[in-house]
Amino acid sequence: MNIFDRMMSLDRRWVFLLLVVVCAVTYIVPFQVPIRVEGEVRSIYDFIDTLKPGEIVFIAIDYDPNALAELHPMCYAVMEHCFRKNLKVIVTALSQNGPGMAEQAILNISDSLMLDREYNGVLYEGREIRNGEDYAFLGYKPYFALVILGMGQNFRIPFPTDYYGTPLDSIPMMQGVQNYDQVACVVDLSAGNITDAWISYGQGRFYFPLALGLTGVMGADYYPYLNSRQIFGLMAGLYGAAQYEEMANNPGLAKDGMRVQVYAHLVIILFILMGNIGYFMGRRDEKK
Amino acid sequence: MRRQIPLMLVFIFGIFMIFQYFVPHESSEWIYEFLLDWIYIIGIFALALGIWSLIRVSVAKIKAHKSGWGYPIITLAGLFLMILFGFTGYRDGSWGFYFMTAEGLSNPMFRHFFDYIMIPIQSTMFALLAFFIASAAYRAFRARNIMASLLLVAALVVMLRFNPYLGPIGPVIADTASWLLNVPNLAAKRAIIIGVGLGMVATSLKIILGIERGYLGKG
Amino acid sequence: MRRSTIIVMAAIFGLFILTWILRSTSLASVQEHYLIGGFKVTFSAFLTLAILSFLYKDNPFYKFAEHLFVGISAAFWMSMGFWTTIVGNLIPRLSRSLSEFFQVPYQPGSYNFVYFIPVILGIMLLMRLSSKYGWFARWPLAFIVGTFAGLNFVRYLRSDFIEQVSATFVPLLVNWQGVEHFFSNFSLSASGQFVAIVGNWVIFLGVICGIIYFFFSKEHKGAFGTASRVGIWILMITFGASFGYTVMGRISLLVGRITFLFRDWLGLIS
Amino acid sequence: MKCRSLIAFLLVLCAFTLTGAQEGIGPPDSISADSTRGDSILPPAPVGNLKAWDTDDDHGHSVTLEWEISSDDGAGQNSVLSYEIFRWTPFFMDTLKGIRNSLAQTEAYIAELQAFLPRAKKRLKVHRKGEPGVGFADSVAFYVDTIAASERWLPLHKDRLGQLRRERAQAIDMIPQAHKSYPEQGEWRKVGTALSGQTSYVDAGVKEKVSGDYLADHADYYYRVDAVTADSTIRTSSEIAGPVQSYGQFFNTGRIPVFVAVIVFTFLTVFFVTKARRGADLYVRPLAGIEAVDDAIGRATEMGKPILYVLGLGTAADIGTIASFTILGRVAKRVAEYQTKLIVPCYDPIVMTVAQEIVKSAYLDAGRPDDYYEDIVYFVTQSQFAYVAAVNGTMLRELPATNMYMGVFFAESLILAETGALAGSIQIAGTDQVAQLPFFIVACDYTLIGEELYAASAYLGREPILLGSLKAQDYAKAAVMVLALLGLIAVNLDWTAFTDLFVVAK
Repeated sequence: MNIFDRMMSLDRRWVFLLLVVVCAVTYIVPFQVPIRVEGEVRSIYDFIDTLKPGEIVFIAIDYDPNALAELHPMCYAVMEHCFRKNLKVIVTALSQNGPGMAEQAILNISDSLMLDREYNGVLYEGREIRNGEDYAFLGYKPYFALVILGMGQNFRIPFPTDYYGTPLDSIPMMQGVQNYDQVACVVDLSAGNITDAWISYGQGRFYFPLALGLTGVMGADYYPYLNSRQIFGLMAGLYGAAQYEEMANNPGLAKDGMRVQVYAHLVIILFILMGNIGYFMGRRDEKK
Repeated sequence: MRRQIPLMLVFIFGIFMIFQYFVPHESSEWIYEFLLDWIYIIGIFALALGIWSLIRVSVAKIKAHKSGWGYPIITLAGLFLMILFGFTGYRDGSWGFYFMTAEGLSNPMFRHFFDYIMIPIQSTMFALLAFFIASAAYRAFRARNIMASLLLVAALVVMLRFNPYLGPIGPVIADTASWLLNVPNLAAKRAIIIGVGLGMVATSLKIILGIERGYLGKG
Repeated sequence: MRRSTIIVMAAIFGLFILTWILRSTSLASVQEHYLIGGFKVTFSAFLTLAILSFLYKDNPFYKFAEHLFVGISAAFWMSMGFWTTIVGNLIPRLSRSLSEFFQVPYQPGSYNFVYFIPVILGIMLLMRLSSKYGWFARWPLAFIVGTFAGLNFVRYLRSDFIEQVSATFVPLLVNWQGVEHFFSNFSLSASGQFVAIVGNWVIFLGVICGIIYFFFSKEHKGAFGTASRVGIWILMITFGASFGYTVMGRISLLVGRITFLFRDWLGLIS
Repeated sequence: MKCRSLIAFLLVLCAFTLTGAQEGIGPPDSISADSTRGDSILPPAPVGNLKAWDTDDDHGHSVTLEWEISSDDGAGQNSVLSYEIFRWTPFFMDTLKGIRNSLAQTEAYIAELQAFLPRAKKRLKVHRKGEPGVGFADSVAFYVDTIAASERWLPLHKDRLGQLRRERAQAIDMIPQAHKSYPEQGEWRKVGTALSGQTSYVDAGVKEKVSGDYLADHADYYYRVDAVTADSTIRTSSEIAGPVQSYGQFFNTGRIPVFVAVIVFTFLTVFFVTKARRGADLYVRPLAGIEAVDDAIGRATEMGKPILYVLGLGTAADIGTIASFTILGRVAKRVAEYQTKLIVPCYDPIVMTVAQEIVKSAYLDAGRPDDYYEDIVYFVTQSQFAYVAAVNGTMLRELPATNMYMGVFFAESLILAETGALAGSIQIAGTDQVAQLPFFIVACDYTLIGEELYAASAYLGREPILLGSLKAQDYAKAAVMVLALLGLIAVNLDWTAFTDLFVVAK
């Protein structure tokens, strides 16, 4: 049995062993893989990165805990980016089971903002993120389409008070903030049909810049809106989130996941190539 | 008599269900809902047959005393324990023939067996797919002929779609992969679905008309 | 039993006890019943590893997990079926006293008598166990098969036939604004007009060639044979692409199990 | 003691409901001014041309409304945010609601009493057995009293329940009559909201009479649509549409395309089957997967190893499983003739029953009824991965010469096929599940793709009748191609009359 035959007929247990070792090691050891960033994610990052301190970004956390694995990384990456750039954030959670999860996410991000961090060569000092000054969490209201329409007139129509019961007029950062006109852009993170409402009732009527964060399977359906410029950016699935983390130089959950994926895929590809090299070389030897 | 009545039943209910589809009236909906309810109920009776079969096969293996005859004992033990947990429960201060209470399952052991035995085994069985998808790819993706090569190349392109180490061809691969997943994929799946649809329709019709009767035990 | 087997068994048993104790001690500050809690996690981990050991080869641990799982799951579905369908659906419509016994609300109605029919059909099914009257079992089977044949006949005619055919009606010249416009704005970018046009041509021709591949009563020769070959090529490309696409989800499942083993059981990562 | 106060509370509640207390009629939905708005909005223009009619092609209990949008919606002042739909509702509906509420309450009390009685009796037994001590006589006496009281109340409640049910039935019958009093003894109530830009609304009730959302057929309904601005007090009502009645239809005209397809398809099948029966010669192209079946059985016989036949996770209602039954029949017959061992583990108990019947008759047909035993076909479990675990074990322990996977499969397809390959078996698969085909194609030696699974039964039997229906399927496929081509031309020439023919109502 020469080496080529062996390459072709390797015991599959070696495949299993290498795969499980690679998955476990890449999962446990926190090293970084580079992520290739595509245009539709880059444009979201660039848009937020070039905003001036004090401008407002509207982040709509419109997913349930069951889509958390794919969409939470996006939420963390975008919101931390906003806070580090001293932008203000308005957050809504228009999915019924979402508000508690969204609040927890805001608190977690606030905690990590307490630390000094260096991103892309710039040192950002840790600071305390204050409710009402750095962000306003409006919470949940039913009939999302009506809420999106109502906010086009005034945020105070669907949300007279924020999630904690404070009237919007008493919130410092909401002073003079009437509707989408005072917002730099809207980032909608969603796993369902709320996205369609943001496009048709929100962007379609009030013409604010809109970016989407979606689950992997939904991604392909929304590329046409990118072409028609109804949305200025799109992140889909874990890979989309990993691209944002890459741009922000802030590796998180998505890049952890992608690290395992990239290497697990490489292991499988390696074995496929090995089998084929063995096959072709073996055939050439036979012809001789 | 033994074959004619079943064939007649198939014909009558089959034709009824076809007409039912075109009649939106309430009465037609009621009958439709009744029929579906019936099928669920019959299914539970069948499950009793299934459990009987499982017990009989296990007992036969134990009796035969061939190698591994001990394992069916574990099956039977698991079966009877779980049936016991499933049919008895604690509610309002006493044990009885209960299942659910307002707070959930009335027997905590039923829940524990589900959470700590069924769930880990089930998810690990599912996770075996990660290994098998790798070994199947290694074993079967050989460029033996045109068809196998197409299969291999398409799979490789899609698997490389987010690989960061490809340099300038990376974006090309990513675009090709998303094109493959959106365009030829759609065409092929649609062709298969139309074929499957026609096959299903034809088979259903053959069943209703009594042409296909393999399921009654005769070809 | 061979000596080596006994040693392996003993080692695994020892490890089980060891991890149980370790897990329990780490739970002691968090839970009241930490010994039980530790056992539950350790037993789950044992079962997880038992199933994974199948990848090496069939072995007593896999056999144990397999047989246990079969027994428990069969009983699980039987209990669920009994309580949800028989108690939840049938008994409230059949008998007041049985409803009271199972403490479900009795639902009187003028059509409740029809619910005796599935009971009769179910009993006919059980007659299979008798060699003499086993043929009665065909009646309920015929009822089920007939009902679903009718249901599927119209359902698939609509969803898999009419709707799929009409979905194939695609414009072959997407956003056509004349030859001049086409060439002056020509680009190979993924979102360009040219790629969209090619895409629609591939979809249409792909569907036609795919359908030709499935012709049974015509010889696949000449132009027909070529089309059929193109059809199977497109099928193969699709199968390859779908296979490659699925890998990501399957790896995630494995990562889920690794997380369980390393975090929930061994507590090595947080 | 806690228990005692609960019982006393319960009894008081029982007495209260028996007196026939009815829920009061609440005030109509009040409209509150939005104080946070500073700037004033002018009342918008009303919607125009409001029309209402019975919803087409349905089971009744539904009315469709259509209007033209307000001139201040998307234009003009651009102040309209939503439209609110109002239906005129007689006060009688509140009476009905009251009956429904009392009924629900009574049902709850009866259930509670019924649960309480056996518990209290058990307690009483315990107390009687218990040590006589402080308060012993008290608690026994208390339980005796409450049990006696509950037993007295229970039949009264049950009578009341029956009476309420009769009242409810009568009230439901009176709904059409009550609507005749329009515009007296009733008021406008909101039934729904449509967003700005929308021009229609379906007021769909349910057909269950006991439900609060029940919308009676053959009653005269009147509707009105308000154009509502950001300040919900600033609104303009439309003209009134009505009376309109809802009722069920006996033919769904939206499904005519399916009806035509049913007729054409049935005709094609009957035509070719009759032709085949008369003995016309029909060609069918070879299918590698089918030809492999015979070889595989021969191979198993030579090797003296069994054949494993997996029917998949489908139920007897799945056509894929039914096609698999027919193939199983042919395979079992050959297996019986060659005297090879057959193993059929099943996932669904009904499928198991059918498969047993099939294999039994196949052995009978092959002239070997004595070789048949019941446990050739056996049930494993109705849990996907437990079934897979067991079949995997069987494959590695019995080492079958051939594995056949025919029917409906899900994620387990690859686990089975890879384990089978490990055991060194020849594998033939066939499924109609598009998502699983890639895995079978990759891991098995032969795969029947989609429709080929259905064709397989005709191929294996070579019966002219079944082959005739294959011919019908081919003609249907030719028709698909012609229609697809016509549709393509129609779309490219904007000939919508043709493409509209394919629109089917849900």
